[in-house]
Amino acid sequence: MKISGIRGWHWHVVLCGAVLIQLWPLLFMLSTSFKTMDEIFQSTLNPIPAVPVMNNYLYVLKNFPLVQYIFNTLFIAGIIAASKIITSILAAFAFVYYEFSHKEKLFNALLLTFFIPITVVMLPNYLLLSRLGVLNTPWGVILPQLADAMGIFLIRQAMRAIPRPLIEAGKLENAGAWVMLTRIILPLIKPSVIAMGIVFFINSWNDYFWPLLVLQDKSRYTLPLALQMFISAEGGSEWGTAMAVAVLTSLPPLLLYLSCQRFIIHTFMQSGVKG
Amino acid sequence: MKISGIRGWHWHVVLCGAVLIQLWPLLFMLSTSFKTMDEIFQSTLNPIPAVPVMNNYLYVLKNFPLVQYIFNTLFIAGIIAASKIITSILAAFAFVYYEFSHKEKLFNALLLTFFIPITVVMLPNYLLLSRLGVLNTPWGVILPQLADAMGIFLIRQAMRAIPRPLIEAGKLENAGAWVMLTRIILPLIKPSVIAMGIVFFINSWNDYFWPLLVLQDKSRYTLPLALQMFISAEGGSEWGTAMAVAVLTSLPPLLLYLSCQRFIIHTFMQSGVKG
Amino acid sequence: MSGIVFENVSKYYGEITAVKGLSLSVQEGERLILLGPSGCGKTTTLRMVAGLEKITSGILKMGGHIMNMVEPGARNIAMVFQNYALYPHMTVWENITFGLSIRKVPNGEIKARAEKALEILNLSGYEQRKPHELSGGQKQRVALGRSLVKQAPYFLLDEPLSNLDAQLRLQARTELVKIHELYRPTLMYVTHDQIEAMSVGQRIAVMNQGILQQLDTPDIIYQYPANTFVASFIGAPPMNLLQGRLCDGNLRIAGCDIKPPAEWRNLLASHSELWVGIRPEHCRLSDNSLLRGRVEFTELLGSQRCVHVRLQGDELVLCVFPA
Amino acid sequence: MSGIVFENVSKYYGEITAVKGLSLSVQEGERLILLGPSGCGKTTTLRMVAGLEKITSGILKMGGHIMNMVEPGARNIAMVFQNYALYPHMTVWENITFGLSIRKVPNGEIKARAEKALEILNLSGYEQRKPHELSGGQKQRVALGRSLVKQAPYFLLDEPLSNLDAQLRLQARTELVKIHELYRPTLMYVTHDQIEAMSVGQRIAVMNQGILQQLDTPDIIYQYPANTFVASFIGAPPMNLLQGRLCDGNLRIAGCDIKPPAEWRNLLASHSELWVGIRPEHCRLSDNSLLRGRVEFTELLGSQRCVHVRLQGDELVLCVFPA
Repeated sequence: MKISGIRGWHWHVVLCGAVLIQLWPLLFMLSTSFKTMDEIFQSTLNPIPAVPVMNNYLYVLKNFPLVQYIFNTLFIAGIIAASKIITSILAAFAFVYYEFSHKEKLFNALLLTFFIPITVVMLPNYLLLSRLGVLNTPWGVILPQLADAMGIFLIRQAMRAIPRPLIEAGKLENAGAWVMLTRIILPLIKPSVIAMGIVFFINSWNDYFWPLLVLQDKSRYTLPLALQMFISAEGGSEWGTAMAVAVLTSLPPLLLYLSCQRFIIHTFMQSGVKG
Repeated sequence: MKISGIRGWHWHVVLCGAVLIQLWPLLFMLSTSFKTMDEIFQSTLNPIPAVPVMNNYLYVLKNFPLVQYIFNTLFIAGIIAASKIITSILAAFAFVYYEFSHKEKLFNALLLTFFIPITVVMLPNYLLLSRLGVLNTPWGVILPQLADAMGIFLIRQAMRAIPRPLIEAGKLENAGAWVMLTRIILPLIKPSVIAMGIVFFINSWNDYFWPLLVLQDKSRYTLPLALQMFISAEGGSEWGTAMAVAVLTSLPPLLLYLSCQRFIIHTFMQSGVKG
Repeated sequence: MSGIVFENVSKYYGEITAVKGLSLSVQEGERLILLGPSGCGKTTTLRMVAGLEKITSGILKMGGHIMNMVEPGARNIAMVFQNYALYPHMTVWENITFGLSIRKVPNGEIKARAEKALEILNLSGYEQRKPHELSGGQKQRVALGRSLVKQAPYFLLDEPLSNLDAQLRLQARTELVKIHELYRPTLMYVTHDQIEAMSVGQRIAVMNQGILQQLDTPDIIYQYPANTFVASFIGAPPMNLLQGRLCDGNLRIAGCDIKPPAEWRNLLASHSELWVGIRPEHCRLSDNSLLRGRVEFTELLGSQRCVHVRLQGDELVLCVFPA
Repeated sequence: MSGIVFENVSKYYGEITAVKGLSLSVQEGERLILLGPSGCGKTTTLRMVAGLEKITSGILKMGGHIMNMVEPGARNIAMVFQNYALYPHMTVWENITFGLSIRKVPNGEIKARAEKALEILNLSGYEQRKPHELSGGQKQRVALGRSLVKQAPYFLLDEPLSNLDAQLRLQARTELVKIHELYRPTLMYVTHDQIEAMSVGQRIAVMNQGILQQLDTPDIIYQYPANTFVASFIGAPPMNLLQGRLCDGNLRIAGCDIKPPAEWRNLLASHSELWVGIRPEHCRLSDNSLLRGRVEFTELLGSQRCVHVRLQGDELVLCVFPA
C-alpha cells in the first residue's frame, strides 16, 4: 500500500530521528552507567563512554539490597496485575452479556475515572488507607489498584469483538455463565488477556508516585523508589551509580516486553483494527 | 446478547459498588470542599456535608491567582496536544503508507518507549533541558512532549483500518501524498484525531510530575502544581481550601470529557472493535 | 408432536418492523424454506424459533407448547449458523461434542454419536483438526455434524450454503436433503437463493418486507405465484409482467389485442386493468404471433438463449433452448 | 491502440503462486471477462493491470507500451472496486468529480462530464447525497459514474455486481453493457459468476489456480470446453463427466457399450481412456436409450426439472424442460 516509492527515504530520516529522540533517555542511562565519575562531568551528553567501566555496577551490587527490592516490587506488581485482570474480566463480562438498568451510565462513569487527575485521587485514598492502618505496607500500595477502568474497557472491547453466533451457539446448548466464560469466551480472548496482564505488570513495576506516598520504611521500598532514594541520598553527584541502578530497575520490564513483543503488538493490533 | 435474564441484578450490585469505589475520590473531593474545617476533622469520611459552606471557594478566589494558573496550564496543554497530534499524524502516515528498511524495527522501538519508567527518563531529559537553558519555563515542560508513541500507534491503527480500495482509488487518480493525507485519509479518521487531541489535552492539563521537576517559579506553576503547593504550604490542615482548588482544577478536563463523552467513547469503541 | 406454529407473530425493533403478523405452521418432519430478499424478515423468523430474538407479539408454539418465554437452551433445537460459528480454539471433535459434554451426556454415548456423525459427513480422520485447517466445505460439514449429534427434533439452518462456491453448493444441497431423510427432524431453512429453495424445500414460505407472501410447494409457487412480488422473485430470468387492459372484450397488451381464454372470464369480469405474467420459457418467437415487437439483443446463458424484445411500451424477455 | 497484452506474466506472493505464466491479449474496445473460482488469480490479474500489484515476472503492455514499472496514477485507468470504494465523507457529486478536480481538469469540463454521467446513470437529483444515504444499486451506479467521467481508455471492474441482490444484478448487467457501448473503452471484468460472464463478456478467460484454462467467446466455451475444469465450472447443473474406455472398437461408458461417432475416430486412435462430457440438457429419458440407469430423485428448479440417474458406477444429471 505504498503511496509513492521514490520519496520514502525522506520519511526514513525523519522517523529514525524521532525514534532516536524517544530512545535518548535509554541510551543516556546505559552509557552513564558505564562511565567514571570524571567522565560524566566532562562529557555529560556524549552517548559513548571513553572507557566503559563496571565500577558503578560493582558498587551497587555490594552496597544495595537489590534482592530485597526486587522481591518487594515483584510482590506488589504481581498481585496488582493478577487482581486487575480478574476484576477486568468479571466486570467486562457483566457489561457485555448482562442487561441491567443504567448500564450505559455506569460504564460512562467508569470511563470518567481515566480523567481524574492523580493529585485529586491522592489525598482521599491516602486518608482512607491511613484509617485502614495499611500505610507503609505493600497492601497500602495494592489496595487502591485492584481494579482498572482501562482494563475493563479493553477486555470489554475484546469480548464485544467475539462474533455473536459463537455466543449464541453456546446459548442453544444451554451453557451457563461459568461454562460460557471459561470454555468459550476466555479461550477466544486469551491473547488479549495475557497481553493486558503483561502491560499491567510492567506498569506496576515502574510505578513511582503512589508507592512513594504510601511506603516510608526503606526496607519496603520498590525498585523505582530505591532508585530515587539513591539519587537524592548521594546528593545527585553519584550519577554513574544511580544510572546503574536505573539499568537494573528497567531491565525486567524491558526484557519482559521484548520477549513478549510480537505477542503484545499482535494483540494491540488486533484490538485496534476494524474490518 | 444477554446470557441469562434472571441473575442480572447480582452483577448490578457488584458493578455499582465497583464504580462507586472508583468514583470515591471524586465524591470526597467534592464534599470536603463544601465542609467547614471543624466538620472535616469530625467526620472525614462522611460524603455529605452537614451544612454546605462556600467559604473554601471564596477564600481560594480571593487569595489565589487562579487566572494566571489557568493560563499557564492552558498554554502548556494546548501546545503539547496540538504538537502531539501533528507529529502522530505525520509519523503514522509514514509508517502506514511508505516502505523503507527496518520499518518494523523502528516501530517496535517506538512501542518500547511505553515501558521505560519515568524515573529513568527524568534525569537525562532534565540534564538536556538544563543545557538548553529552558528549565523553569513552559518550554521546558513542552519540549520533551512534542511527540507521543501512543498517539503514533493509535493514529496508525486508525489509518490501517481505512479500507484499502479507498486508498487505491486515490492512487489511480494520481493523488500525491498531500492530497491523499488531507482529502482522503484525514477526513476518514477525523473522529479519532479529535478524540485523541482531547485525551492529549486532558492528560497534559492533569500532568503533575514533569512540571513539578521543571518549574520552580511559583508564577509559572500549572494548576496541579498550584494545588499541591497549596496543600503543603498550609501544612495539610486546610483541606477544605485544598479540595476547593482541586475541584476547580478538575473542572475543565471533566467538563471537556463530559461534553465530548459520546464522541470519545464512540471513537474508542470503533478503534477497538474488529469485524 | 414436533411441529412449529406461528400465530400472528410480529417482531419490531423500535420503529422498524422486521416481521408482521406471521401465521405459519411447519409440519413435523417437514423441510420448510424461508425465502426472500435480504431484510425480508426470514432470518428474524428463524431466530425467533431458536429463542435468540424476543417475540414482540403473537404466539409461537413448538410441539403444541407455547414457547415465547422459553430460554433458547431449553428449546431442544439444533442450529447451523451462516458462518458456521465453529469454535476456533476447539478441534473438530471438540466442536462436535461440546454441546453433549456440557449437557452431561454419558461419554460412551457422546463417542458413538460423534463417530456416526463424522462417518455420515465423511469427516473421519479430521477429528484433531482445528477449524482454520479445514476447507469451506469441511467447515460446513462440521457445523452440520455439531447439529446432527444433538438429535434434536428441530433443525434450523440460516443460509448454511452461502459461503460455499457454486460447485460445492450443488453437492451440499443434495447431501443436506439426504441427511434430513435419515432423521426427519422438523427443518426450517433460510435462504435468499430461489434455486436452493426449490431444490431443498418441500414447502417454501416466500417473505417480503416482513410479510408472508405465499406458502406452498415449489411447484405451485413457480406455476401459480400469488402476487407480482413472488412472480418476479422466483425464476431467472424473472417472469415478464405486462400491463393488460380490457377493451371491447379483448385484452390489450403492449398495443396488441388478444382474445382472452375462457377460464379468465371470472377474473376479467371484476377487473378492467391487470398484470399479465408470462414466463420467459413459455414464449416463442414466430412470424404470426399475438404480440409484435423488435428483438433488441440476445444473450447466450449456457443452455438457454435469452432474447430481449421491445414491445410497444414494454419489454419482453424470452428464453429459447437451442438444444 | 489501447489493447492490453500479457506476455508470460507471473505473480508470486513469497511461496504462493497467484498467477503463473499468463499470456493473454485484450483487444481495443473489447469486453473481456476474467472468470474463475475464488483464489484463481483473476483479481490479481486485474490489479496488475491497474498497477496495484507489482508483476513478479513477464511483461505487461498497454497500448503498445511496457507498463510494468508505471505508477497506477499514470496508467489512465478507470476502475470499479468490489465494494465500490466510495468516499463516505464526500457527496455523490464530490465522489464523481474528485478524480477530475485533483487532475486539474477545468471546472466547466468537470461540470459537463459529471452531469452527463449522472444523467446516463439515472442519478440526477442525488448529487448532494452521501454514500450512506444511497441504496446498494445507487452506490454501484455512483462507482460506475466515477469511472465514466474519467473517459479513460481502460475500464477495469472487480466483481462490480456481487453486492447487489439477484433482481438488481440482472438489470445492472444489461445497463453495464449499454454503457460500454457508449464509449467502447477496453474493458476487463472480474467475476466468479458464469451467467454474469456469459451475459456481459464478448470473450471469457477462464482461470483456475493461477493458470489460464481457456480464452474464447461464451458460445465456444460452453460448447467446446478445453478441459474438464472448464467443462464442470461452466453450466448449472454442471456437465456430466463420465469415464469412457475403448473396448473392441466400442466406447464403454457406465457399463454400456456405445458405437462412437465417426468424427471421434482420430481422438480414439490415440487414447484408450477418456472423459465423456454430456450436458444435462442434452440428455433425454427414453426406454431404449444407450445408457441404462435408475432414476434416484428429481428436483424442480423453476423452468427445468433435474433428474438424477444412477448409472453403473456413475451418476448422471439430466434436465427436462416441462414447458
